[in-house]
Amino acid sequence: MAPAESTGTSRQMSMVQALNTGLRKSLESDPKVLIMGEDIGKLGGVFRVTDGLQKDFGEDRVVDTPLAESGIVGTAIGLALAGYRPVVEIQFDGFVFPAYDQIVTQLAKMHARSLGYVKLPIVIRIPFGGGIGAVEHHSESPEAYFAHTAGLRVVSCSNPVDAYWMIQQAIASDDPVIFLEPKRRYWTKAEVDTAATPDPLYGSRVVRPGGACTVVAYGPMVATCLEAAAAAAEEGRELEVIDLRSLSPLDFDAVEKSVKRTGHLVVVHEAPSFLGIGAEVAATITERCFYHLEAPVLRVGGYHTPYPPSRVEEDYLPDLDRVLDAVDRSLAW
Amino acid sequence: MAPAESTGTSRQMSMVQALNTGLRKSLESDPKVLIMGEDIGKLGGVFRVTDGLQKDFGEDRVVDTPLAESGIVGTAIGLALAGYRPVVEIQFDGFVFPAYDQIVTQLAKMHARSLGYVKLPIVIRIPFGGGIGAVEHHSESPEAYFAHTAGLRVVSCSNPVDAYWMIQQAIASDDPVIFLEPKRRYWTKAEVDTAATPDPLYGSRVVRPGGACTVVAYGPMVATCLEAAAAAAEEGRELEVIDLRSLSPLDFDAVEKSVKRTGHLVVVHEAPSFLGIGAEVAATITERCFYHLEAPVLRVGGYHTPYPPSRVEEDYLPDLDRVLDAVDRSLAW
Amino acid sequence: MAVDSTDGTLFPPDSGAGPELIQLLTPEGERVEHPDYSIDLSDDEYLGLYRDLVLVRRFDAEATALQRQGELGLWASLLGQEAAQIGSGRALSPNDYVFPTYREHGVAWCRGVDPLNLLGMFRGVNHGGWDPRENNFQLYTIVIGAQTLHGVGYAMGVQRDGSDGAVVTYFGDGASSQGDVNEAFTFAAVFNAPVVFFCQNNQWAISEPTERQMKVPLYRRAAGFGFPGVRVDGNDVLACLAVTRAALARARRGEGPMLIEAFTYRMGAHTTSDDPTRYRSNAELEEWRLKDPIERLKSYLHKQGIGTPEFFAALEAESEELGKRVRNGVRTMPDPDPVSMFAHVYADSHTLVDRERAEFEAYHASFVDAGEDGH
Amino acid sequence: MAVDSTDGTLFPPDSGAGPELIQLLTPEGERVEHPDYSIDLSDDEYLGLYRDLVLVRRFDAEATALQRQGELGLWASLLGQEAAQIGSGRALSPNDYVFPTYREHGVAWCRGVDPLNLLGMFRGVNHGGWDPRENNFQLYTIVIGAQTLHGVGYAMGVQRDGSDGAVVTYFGDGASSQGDVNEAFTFAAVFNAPVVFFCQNNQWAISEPTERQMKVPLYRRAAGFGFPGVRVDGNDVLACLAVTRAALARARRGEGPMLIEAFTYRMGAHTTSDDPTRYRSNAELEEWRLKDPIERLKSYLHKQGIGTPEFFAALEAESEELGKRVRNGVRTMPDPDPVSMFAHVYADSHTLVDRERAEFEAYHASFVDAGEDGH
Ligand SMILES: Cc1ncc(C[n+]2csc(CCOP(=O)(O)OP(=O)(O)O)c2C)c(N)n1
Ligand SMILES: Cc1ncc(C[n+]2csc(CCOP(=O)(O)OP(=O)(O)O)c2C)c(N)n1
Ligand SMILES: [Mg+2]
Ligand SMILES: [Mg+2]
Repeated sequence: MAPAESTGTSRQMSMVQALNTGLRKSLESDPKVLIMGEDIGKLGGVFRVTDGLQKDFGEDRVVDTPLAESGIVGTAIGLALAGYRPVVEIQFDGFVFPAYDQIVTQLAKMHARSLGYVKLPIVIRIPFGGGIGAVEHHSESPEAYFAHTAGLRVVSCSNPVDAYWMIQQAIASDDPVIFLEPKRRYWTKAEVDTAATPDPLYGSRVVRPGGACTVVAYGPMVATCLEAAAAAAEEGRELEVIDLRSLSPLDFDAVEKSVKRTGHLVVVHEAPSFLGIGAEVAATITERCFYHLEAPVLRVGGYHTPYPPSRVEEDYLPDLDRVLDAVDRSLAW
Repeated sequence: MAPAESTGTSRQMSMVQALNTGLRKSLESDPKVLIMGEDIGKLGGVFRVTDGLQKDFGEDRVVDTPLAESGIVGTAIGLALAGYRPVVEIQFDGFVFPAYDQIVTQLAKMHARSLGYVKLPIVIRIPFGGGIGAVEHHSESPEAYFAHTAGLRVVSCSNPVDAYWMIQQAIASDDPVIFLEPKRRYWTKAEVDTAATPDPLYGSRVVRPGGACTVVAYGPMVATCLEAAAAAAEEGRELEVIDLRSLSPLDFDAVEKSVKRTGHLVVVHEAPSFLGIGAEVAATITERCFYHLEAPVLRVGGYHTPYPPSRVEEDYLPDLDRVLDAVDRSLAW
Repeated sequence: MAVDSTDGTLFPPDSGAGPELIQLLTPEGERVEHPDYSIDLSDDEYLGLYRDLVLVRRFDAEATALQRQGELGLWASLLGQEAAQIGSGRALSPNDYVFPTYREHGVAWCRGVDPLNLLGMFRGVNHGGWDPRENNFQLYTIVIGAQTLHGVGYAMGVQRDGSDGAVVTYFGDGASSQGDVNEAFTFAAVFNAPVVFFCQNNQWAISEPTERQMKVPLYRRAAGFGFPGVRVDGNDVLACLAVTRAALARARRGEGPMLIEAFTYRMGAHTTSDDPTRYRSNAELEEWRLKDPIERLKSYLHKQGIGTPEFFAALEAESEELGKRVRNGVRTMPDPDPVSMFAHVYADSHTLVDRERAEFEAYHASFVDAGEDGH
Repeated sequence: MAVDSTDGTLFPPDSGAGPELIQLLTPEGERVEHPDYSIDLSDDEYLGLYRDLVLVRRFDAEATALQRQGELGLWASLLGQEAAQIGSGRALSPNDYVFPTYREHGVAWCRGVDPLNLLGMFRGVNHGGWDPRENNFQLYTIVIGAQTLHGVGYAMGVQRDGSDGAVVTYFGDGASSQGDVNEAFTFAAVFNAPVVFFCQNNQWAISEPTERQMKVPLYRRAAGFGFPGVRVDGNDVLACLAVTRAALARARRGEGPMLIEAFTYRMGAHTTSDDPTRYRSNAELEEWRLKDPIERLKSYLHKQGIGTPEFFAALEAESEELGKRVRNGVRTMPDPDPVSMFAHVYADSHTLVDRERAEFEAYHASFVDAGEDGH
């Protein structure tokens, strides 16, 4: 996307504001769009992503639901069958699991089950990831559980511009979309041009070009990798940072192209490495770039532990140093 | 394990009988062991794995529960807190998801949450996988969802001998264990020597040695890979087949050792390839054997689709031909 | 002694024979009146219900036979539950929407769903695969209770549309234990959704009797969620019709949800894979045989002189015809093209599925090229 | 107009002021009698309850202050709910077992849990981390409703042990919508488990009023599952004590579960992260302030002349002391060693965790070697 200029259609927005503006636009442009969740009405959601929407669109379109995630997703499915396009907010990553059965056995499978007769254009928004000093269940990265599930699409925005466009694209999608919002980046600001032409929802983006090593991330870790790339640049190493943006489908072609140039790949995410997205990227890219890779694909991720207490989360989360350490190891292989 | 001889302690058993005998032994040797699930009492479970146990151990120890999987796992957790060792039967793979929240947020995390004060020695038995001509939700392979979850152990038996020992070892484990039973192999028979010394629960086993290519599988696919190895042997190619047995932890050391000899690795499972166990095996083994691998690790797995209708399941499931095709591709790389 | 009887009194099995049981036609075929639910049918309507019951039972028997012949992988028989399904199903208007379990063949019949459509999933050629909007009849749902939430959500949509439709969502006695069903009760109550919860309490959830699922009769649960619940004789097609009509009218008037517990019995096995002799007695079966839903209506018709010999003969022939059509239809039902498993995973294209499909096709083509079969 | 009022009548908010409300002490501090629940306490017992209420409120205020000072990451205040927690908590015998949410600081107090233990998770040094068996007080559970099933399971264990313990599991009005809570009702009823479901209906689930969770008062839900439910004035410590005692005695007699809805009010924010001014009125708060649980007991004590000035002075000092101890305890609470995150993932060794821990240690050692800090 061309960099937004501060014009009449362009303004500084935090990711929260960008999502709010995007949701508002979807509500305006399609009367079938509904928002459902816990505390999304008067409160505007615990992160205020839906702030003001109930006031403007009414209680029928911005629905505070009973405290029951399976019920929320299950009734959203029914509403979709009735022609609506529900956008569900799950309050925190760790609270999506009561809805897991409805998501995996119903939402994901209905289109195939019905041989395509039934479409379920439902978006499930989940603030995910750590780094905000929260208590248990408020900092998790459950993306692999969803990406492994056929029938779901899984995307994650890393910045306000993408947040603004991707939420609207997800709502417009006829497939169910798990929409992961990196909560620690909610307050990051950027210039959002609401008149720009967005990139396609399911493609990755090279957010920093470079030739020494490819670094792949998504959501909260994109900023971390960009910092790492800036630090590496000071030492004369140009990292190519790719923001995956979509985890299902995953844009392997772009990663392959980059790795065939750099010969090195590091994948970074907060989720535990074991069976995380990085495992799949490593497996597929190694298959595609076997003779190009000068080192095995290295992964920087969370550990095989529950997300730890916040006082040690900095030691759990991948950071600039761990990314650079992996890059160093790759280049020195 | 030394091959069992048909002695006084040894007899032919199907996997169902082996599991039944193992459960019986655990019930006998520890009064705290309980079995809970749907239709496990008078009916003996839909696969008869618990046949006769309620009659012999009573309704307090072999408990037909209400039809609610979250309730089953949730009350099992309470029973474990009270000092019991519940063995939970989930009727079919596709019906574990209502319990997913209790499994992921409670069962898996309680030990860490309590800094080790609380142990939850709970086994969740799940008949899994396809190949029996069943309707939807009765043929799935959900192992990656569990193996990605820290705090759970995940194992799968591939034959009656392992079934007999592994179920008892799992029950004896102080950690929660997801115990995956390959339902299409339930009726396979083997000689089980109940006086033998079992292999450790969390190690893999080379079930057929060979030097040309390593083939890794678990559960239902072990038999398929052994057939493939037999066919390959006729063509003069000796495949080394490893039965992983445990998926969390995963015995990478053994796979690494084998691959360092063969230079080739094929991983086979029924679950979808994308983010399946094969992805993790490929990623880790490539990292460990980067200079030994003569081809990328190849995966033979299910597709990124819901498990298909039974009339086409043979086309979905990995079979001898697909395994050999992958071996050929690896050797020809 | 089981632990669940530590109070010394195992709560007794629920006989269903309380004054709360709404009945309009006794097992002996006598019409009785009920203060709250009355019904006035023409002879043709009586005959129409009878025809439905007979044809649905015939269809069901045919499917059971086809399973035994290996034409179906599985069948879930509705034997014994015909009245609950036809009674409730005939209460529906075209605009209403049904959310069934896997056993609602009688309701499907009332909605005009081609019986052959129902058999696809039991044969293993699809997982349902009909268009639910065609007859406002959602796909069968196997995961117990999940559909009740879909029904409530659909009803919330109907509210928003301001349409005059209502929803009936079916479930079993076993399903009542699932969290989803109780969440559905909460959502329906809180949003005052136009939905009727229709539970066929057929006394068994596979091998578990209702005492494993509830301590008191299910219909009473509704009151605790803030809407009415009633128990109807589920083998009485007239009572099922009357009560469901009333519940739907109530929903349409904006008065919110209602729970109907149809007290009935699963005369057959849970499915053709089940062996009920392991867990229930013949005596129980015999007792329920006396309450057969078809016999009682037949006896009423005879006593009232409703229906000509020609009608019954024609029905017999129609029944045969249906059997034949189902038999032939199943036997000639084509297997799906294997590659079709990739066709509907997503509504729009998905690069991973596209790639796997291409690999699948190339792989299979390689066998064709080589002149041999992959399997 | 909201869709949930299509019947024209948005069901009115539940004022709680029905005859079903069990009360033994009015907001004005008058002792009243109740036909089913009576209580006879010595002066010392009255003073003991008063002391509990005061100290727990003090502890809570201290924690709120510590959060504001940045010493805690979060705090979930029990302000306003002291009577519900102390009343029910003081009804417990040592053998009984408690399954709390994240707000049961008063119950923890009654169980003898060190208040500092409760603060670890809110400071972010652990996720709980006390030994539940020490005081028969399970770890706080954050996932709404999950603990109710654990409580029922524990009670099933008690049954099997033949011990005289019973279980109290706490939950909120919001939690009542969760499938798990309703499954817990079913399991408890079917297995006749010795468990008391204690719901603190504090009128709010974060920003959602109880009308979003239920159409009729919660206590009525129990009947539909086959066990008794009662509503008690949750700001009346005497009534909470009497009713919980009765429920526990019932459970111990093998008569099965009971639901207690304690009608109370969350006077503070949901947690320190919350801003209740966005969704509720000051008027409502003022109304509830008149029903304060401590004021009414104080007024009763004064009227009855129970408690010497020395007692109240000593309590004031004890309260100060507690505040100081909590303050100091929190401020000196050490951060965990980062490597401890690997320590308790499993009870036995797990090769993946072992390997990752070793890598973690080697990585951090490399910074030490290089004389710099990894972060
Ligand atoms: C979530 C879930 N768990 C288990 C099953 C397996 N199962 C299929 S039918 C059935 C019993 C259902 O009983 P009920 O609700 O009474 O309906 P009925 O079969 O009697 O019509 C069970 C346990 C399932 N389909 N879904
Ligand atoms: C499954 C789940 N969903 C959402 C949340 C987020 N959350 C924490 S407390 C709360 C409200 C709980 O209300 P209630 O049950 O009335 O208890 P209270 O906080 O009023 O004591 C919510 C929605 C959660 N903890 N767990
Ligand atoms: Mg039933
Ligand atoms: Mg509350």
